[in-house]
Amino acid sequence: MTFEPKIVGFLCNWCSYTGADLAGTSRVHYAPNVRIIRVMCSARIDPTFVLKALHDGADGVLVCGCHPGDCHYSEGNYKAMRRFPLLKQLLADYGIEEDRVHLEWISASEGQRFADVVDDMTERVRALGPSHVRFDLASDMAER
Amino acid sequence: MRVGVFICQAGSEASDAVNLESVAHYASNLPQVESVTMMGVLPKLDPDVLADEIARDKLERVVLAGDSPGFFKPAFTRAMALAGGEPDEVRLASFRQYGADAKNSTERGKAIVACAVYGVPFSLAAAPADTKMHPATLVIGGGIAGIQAALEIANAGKKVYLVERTGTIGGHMAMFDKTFPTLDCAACILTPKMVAVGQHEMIDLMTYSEVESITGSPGAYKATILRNSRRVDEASCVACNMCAEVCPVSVPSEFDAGIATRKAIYIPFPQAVPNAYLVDESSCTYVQSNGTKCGACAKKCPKSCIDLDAHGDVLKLDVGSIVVATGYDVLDARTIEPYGYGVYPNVLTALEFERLTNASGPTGGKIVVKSKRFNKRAKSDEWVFDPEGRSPRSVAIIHCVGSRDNSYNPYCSRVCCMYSLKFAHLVREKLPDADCYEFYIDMRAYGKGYEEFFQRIKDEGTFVVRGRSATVTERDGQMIIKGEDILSDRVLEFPVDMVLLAVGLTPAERSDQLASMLGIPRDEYGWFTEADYNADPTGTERGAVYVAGVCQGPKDIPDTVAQASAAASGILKGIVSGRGVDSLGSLSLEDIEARAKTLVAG
Amino acid sequence: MAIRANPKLIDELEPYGAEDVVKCYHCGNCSAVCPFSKQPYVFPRKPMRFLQMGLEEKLKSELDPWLCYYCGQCSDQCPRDAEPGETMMSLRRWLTSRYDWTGISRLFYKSWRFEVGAVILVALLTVIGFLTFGFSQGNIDHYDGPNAFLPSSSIHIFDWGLAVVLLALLLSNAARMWWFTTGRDKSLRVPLGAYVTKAYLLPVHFFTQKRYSQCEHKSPWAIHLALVLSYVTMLVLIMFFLRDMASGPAVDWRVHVFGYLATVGLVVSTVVFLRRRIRKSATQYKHSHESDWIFLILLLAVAVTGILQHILHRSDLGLEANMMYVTHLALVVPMLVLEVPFSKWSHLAYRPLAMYLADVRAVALERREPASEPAGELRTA
Amino acid sequence: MEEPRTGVYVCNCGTNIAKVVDCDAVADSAAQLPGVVVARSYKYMCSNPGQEMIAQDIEEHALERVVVAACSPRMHEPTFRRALQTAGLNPYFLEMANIREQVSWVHDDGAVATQKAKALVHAAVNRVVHHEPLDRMSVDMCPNTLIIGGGIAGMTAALEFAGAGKQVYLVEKLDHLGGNLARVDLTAPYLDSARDIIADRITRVTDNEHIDVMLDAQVQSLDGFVGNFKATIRRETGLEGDGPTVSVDVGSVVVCTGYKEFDASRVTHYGYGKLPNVITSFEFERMLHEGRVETKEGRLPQYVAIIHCVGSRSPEFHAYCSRVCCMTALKYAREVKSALPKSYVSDIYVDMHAFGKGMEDFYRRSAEIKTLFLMYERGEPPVIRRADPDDDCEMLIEVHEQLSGEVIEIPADLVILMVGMEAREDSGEVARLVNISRDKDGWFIESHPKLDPVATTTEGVYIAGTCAAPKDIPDTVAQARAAAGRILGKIARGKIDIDAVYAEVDEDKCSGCRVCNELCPYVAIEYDAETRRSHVISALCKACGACVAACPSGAIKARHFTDEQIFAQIEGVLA
Repeated sequence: MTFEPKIVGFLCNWCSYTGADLAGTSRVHYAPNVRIIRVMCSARIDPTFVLKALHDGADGVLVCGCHPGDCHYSEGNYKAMRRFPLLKQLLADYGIEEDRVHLEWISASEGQRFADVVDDMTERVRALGPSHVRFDLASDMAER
Repeated sequence: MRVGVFICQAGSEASDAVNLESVAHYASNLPQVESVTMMGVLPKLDPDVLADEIARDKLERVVLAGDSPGFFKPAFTRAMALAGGEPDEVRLASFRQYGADAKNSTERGKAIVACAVYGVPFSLAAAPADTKMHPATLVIGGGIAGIQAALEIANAGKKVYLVERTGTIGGHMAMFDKTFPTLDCAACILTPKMVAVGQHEMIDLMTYSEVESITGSPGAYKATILRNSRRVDEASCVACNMCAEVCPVSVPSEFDAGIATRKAIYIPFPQAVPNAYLVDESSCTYVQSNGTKCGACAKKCPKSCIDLDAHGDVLKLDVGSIVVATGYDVLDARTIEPYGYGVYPNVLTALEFERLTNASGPTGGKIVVKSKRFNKRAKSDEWVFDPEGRSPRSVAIIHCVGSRDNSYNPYCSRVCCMYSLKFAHLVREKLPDADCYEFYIDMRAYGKGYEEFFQRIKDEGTFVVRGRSATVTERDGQMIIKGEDILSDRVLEFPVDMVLLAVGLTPAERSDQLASMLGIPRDEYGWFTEADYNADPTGTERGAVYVAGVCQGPKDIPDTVAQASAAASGILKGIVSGRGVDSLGSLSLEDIEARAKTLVAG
Repeated sequence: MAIRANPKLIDELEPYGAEDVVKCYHCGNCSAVCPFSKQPYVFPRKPMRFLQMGLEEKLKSELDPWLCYYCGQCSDQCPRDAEPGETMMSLRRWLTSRYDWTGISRLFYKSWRFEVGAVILVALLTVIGFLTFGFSQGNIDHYDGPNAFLPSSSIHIFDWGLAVVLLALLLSNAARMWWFTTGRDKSLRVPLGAYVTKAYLLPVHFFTQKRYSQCEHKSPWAIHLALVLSYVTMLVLIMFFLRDMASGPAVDWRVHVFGYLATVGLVVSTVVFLRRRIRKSATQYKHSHESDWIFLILLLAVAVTGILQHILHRSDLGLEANMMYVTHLALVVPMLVLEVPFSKWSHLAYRPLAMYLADVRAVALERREPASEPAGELRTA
Repeated sequence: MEEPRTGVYVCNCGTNIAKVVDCDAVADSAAQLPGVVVARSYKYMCSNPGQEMIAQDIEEHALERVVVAACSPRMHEPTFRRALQTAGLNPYFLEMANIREQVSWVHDDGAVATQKAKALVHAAVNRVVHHEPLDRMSVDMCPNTLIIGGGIAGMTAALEFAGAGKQVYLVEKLDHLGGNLARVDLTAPYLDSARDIIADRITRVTDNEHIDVMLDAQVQSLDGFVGNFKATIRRETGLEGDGPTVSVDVGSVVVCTGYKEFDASRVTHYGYGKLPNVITSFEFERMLHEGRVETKEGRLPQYVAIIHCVGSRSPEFHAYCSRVCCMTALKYAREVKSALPKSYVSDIYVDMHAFGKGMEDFYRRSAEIKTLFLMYERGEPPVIRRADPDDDCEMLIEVHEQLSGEVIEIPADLVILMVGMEAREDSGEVARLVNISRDKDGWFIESHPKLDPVATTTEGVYIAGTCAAPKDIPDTVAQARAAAGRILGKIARGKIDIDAVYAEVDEDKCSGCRVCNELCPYVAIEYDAETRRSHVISALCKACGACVAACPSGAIKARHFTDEQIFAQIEGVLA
């Protein structure tokens, strides 16, 4: 049987989460692999959330915020954007494929787009196969 | 300034409301008026001829008076331009617009003409005086409009009396399954609001009650409410349903649009507010037999909150303002023979289908055709919806049933196109193998997201046929639908298992009595008339009386909600400032004329 | 290539009685309730559309109006009171005026005064003609016998002369009808065989009006049929048995029995039609064009004068009979000369011809694009 | 630690959820989770019986936490919070699992969907454990209102407030009031005078002591929160560019910025801009207003054609219907016939949207005056070309007429294009300014299309009229009043509750590095030089949590979105 990746999605309350709801109200179907966690703003997403998710067995993490310039908090998404490369760098150090973590901008009106993003993400992670991060991370943390 | 008054009638129903001769005579005596010309009904106007007249009389301003003078304005504007005058100086004095369309509105007609002659908008000159405002409000009708208005006012911390004729609030919306175009379930939107109304400390909810009379003046109305007795103690009833279990009488359920039955003691639907049972006198054996027969429910009730001998009482209320939100009825499909409603079991009205497809309906939302069953009591076969019944292979939806039709309702009912598309979606979603046909004349997808919804329905594989189906007949047990498919230039005739009639909306029963009670006019079709079509769609002739929702004319949920909040705004304005506005009728011709004069001066 | 629409045609058709067509908003109700509206001839909506848009050539090539018998169902159920039935009626009038190459028909339909004037004129000419002829060779007191005022032999010749003229006019117009509706359409190739095999339809439709009988109410058809048969009987009697008709004063039952039957048929049917039109008793009698009145009154008058003339003759009142005869002719002649080729009466030729051509065209159309099952069509839509 | 007693409620939402998700199974699996003492599944949790069920359990089972698995929290979180409150439990002890929008409506495989639902419920149960009792703050409601846009909507709203004796600041970009309606002569379907309506409104507004009309002015910035906004308005003083800025305190904002007309020249096959006598509806309005219905060459047109849906309901431009054009077109047909009795009018439409009161009658009357209605298909709009010199008309419009099935050409001397409505180019700017979102067409998004057509996702900011979507005058006026009604309600109460969700600094942990200070877009974090610590002004904080994520010493806590809560949730979804 095909491998069904577990993906954790962190969505900002104003754009992305609303967009996900819109996907629902307009009955746009998408892959069931993403489990959504709501935060007020993408800027709230602490790198440790992502690490925690990967550590607890997520095969991928999806981070969504408002489009640049449309942030409900005017510039929160820029903060997230700036923070993201650092996070990727950190993950690279742990030897985690960068495709496992993905940042996307989804507006309140982009239900269809949200569905597409989820489907792509799922496919990408499925291609990578199960993540062995949790063990590495665990041991790594044990060393410290 | 030299003014010429021309009186032309567009020949609408208003024509006989105003005595044109006396208006003309009055106008001719107004200062500055050089000439008054009677043009008759639907005059054939030649701008060139008019231009000559204007030039001859050296008119600097032309006043067009009549039931709907706007229809003739361009001719006069052009004539004015041809005559070298100021085109801006063609003024309208519309009897219809400013409420001079009821019987004997001659005085109002004169006032309207006077304002136009002075070049002042009537609405500006005819500003009624302020009145003292009683802070309580009466809302008539517990549908979405009434609920919305009541909540708006109550949330502002003001007292509201909500009077509802049936046993629960919620109105028609509570019967619906989904709402277009977003398809979120009606219950999910409505029930929380119903709950809020039920719990609100500022709302005095009176269900199963009717307005008997209304007296007094704006800001200080006295309303008499007839509170029919539920014969069940609202407060202590826990809706355990034991009474209904023992009740021997079953009658068609109003809430299920007659496609399911209820008992003589019943709760309209499980989520009803108030969440309590009531006794339907007309069918209760005990009541009908004056207490000699039955009474099983009263004995059964564990909390003994049923008093079958209880009687209604009359309540007097002091209120400052009134919101009329009485909604609508649907046209009786029986009156339209070609569609065979009432003859063929599987010809359904929109409301019946709403209940059929509704999760809380008799089939739990399964779309099935009626199946024959032997009724022991009646000793005859009857057609009923059976959850195990066969699902239809093909469904036809007919638009404009009784709407846009001179023999029934000449007006468009505004919601049918969209709810029909919604039906098509539900059919295709629940029965992917079933064919669905829409017979329409114009697809009125005008609202936010409607056009996109129409596109989506087509993509889902519903066949849309431009052409109103003409007849539904039966050939050896199989329904046949016939109609012209205009866009592919052929007459279609094919078998269907189910026909859905998109029946139009009609004014609610008793709205004529309510209108006379409140002193607000109704239009030729029976909808309540607003103060001004454009400028004041929720106000009325009568001060502090507002209309909201469909009772003013067919409209969809968002527009109804908006109107309800708008009505609330007018009322809150009065309560907050402590000053309401008197009725337009309180102004005399002299008042208006004087005010117009001062406005010109200032 | 786009066809030019002519917004002015609507105005032109008003005098023909089509003022309500503008109200139509094309719900297609009429075409669906009409018992005659079937592929490939779907009406009345489509012709109404052409009329609204002023597609004159399209309209001229339409047979649809002739396939309508005005049973009134469409008008009864029309949501906008656009009177589809009456529109078809007015289209028939208009088409008649188009088939007629002389242009007289158009003048008749556009102004009833003109038609009445023409009738009177022809009537006067007839009177003058026959009086001069009568006095030139006969005695006004003698109805039959040697020096009869109007000897049947000469009248017979006159009849035949007239018949030839009328036939010529009718045929030329019928030919134009064929050309407009069938002949000129290059796209459809009508197999000659079809013309032959379908030929039987002409007499069938003419003598039975069987299509009319498919309407919901049968009485209009019955009366219409009575009128047609009586008229035909009279025609035959006059064309072939005039001498026996005019013989007398004794009644010659071999011919007169038919004469009586036909006369009764004519009087009854015209009276019934007149009454219905006056009372507007049914949808199809609500709107009466002037040409309808002129025709019915003329026909009734002809029948009545015929009867009187007959009675006077049998009662051996030569002078009175002759005067009535002249009056009778003064009505018959205009009726034949004007009504048959140029006005209402012409439909006795056009209708059966239309039925015939309709079937002929259907064959050709079937060849061009075989009809497919409607719902199936939709499914692929 | 001892898990708090939790109740789990799985809503079937009729069949909306139950159709796909096995709600009972979800409830059963939830019942196994630590701390869960009761788990139920019910048809409509949001209904009266549903809420009473929760209240009853809270009492009977002494529940300390409640999890509702139902629709999106954006829909019913307030409902259930209220339910908890009435049952005497702190409303923030609620957590919702969104198993409708995120599960039953987007997946069709029952097993998988149920699995996902279980995971989401698990996460919710994990999270709710860490919830803390929070108290909503009650702040004063400033009774003044800022209205952006001086069209019919803005003026109507303004008069409502003024009528209640409340101060209004009416900001209009242009140098005059009236908006687009001021460009119209008559209104459909009754041909009432638009200028009378506008004149009436303008007089009332300018004469009113409570309304401060600011022309040539623009809102520069909007800070603060519901009930306590501070707006800066810049007044253009014409010539020398930027003028003085004024700053006003308002409790609410009503956005009535209206629409802009579609640019007809974008539709190439209508030749607008090339053919002299192809004009837009607004250009024709001007003609009517001046009483000169004639061609550019000054001739009287014999044939006038009106084309509907220019830029609307079209595959290449806007998919939506502009809602007013059909009736306006009928109005023009009527007006042309009145001004030029000898003319012929053809009206080229797609579907005749005569839906409102009095409109169908108007449609019928327009047909009775011999307007020629021609129907075209959205895909293939008409094409206009110059006629030959020997034609009796100037232009010919070729259209595949749907009701006849024929491709025809119709003569025209004057063509009126019914240009649709379009979101204004500055709508993005405005949206950012007042912090609301726009849909794909640029219209402002209401907080709920049916329940709440005038409110937005930002509390205290309302939208009315055509800036939310195309609509006619009555509907615009109703919306403007609806918005006013909302606000008047708040004003009448005098106080408003604001969400208890905001950030907090643990001053013991704070190192005073001041990273957060620059970060906060609402300058809600203050640095106290004395204690050399930062602290949050809760009323100003909008709880984005940027500071929380950024604080190097983890001293800032996002109430209701704490690390523990989110960590617990992560564990839940992955369990």
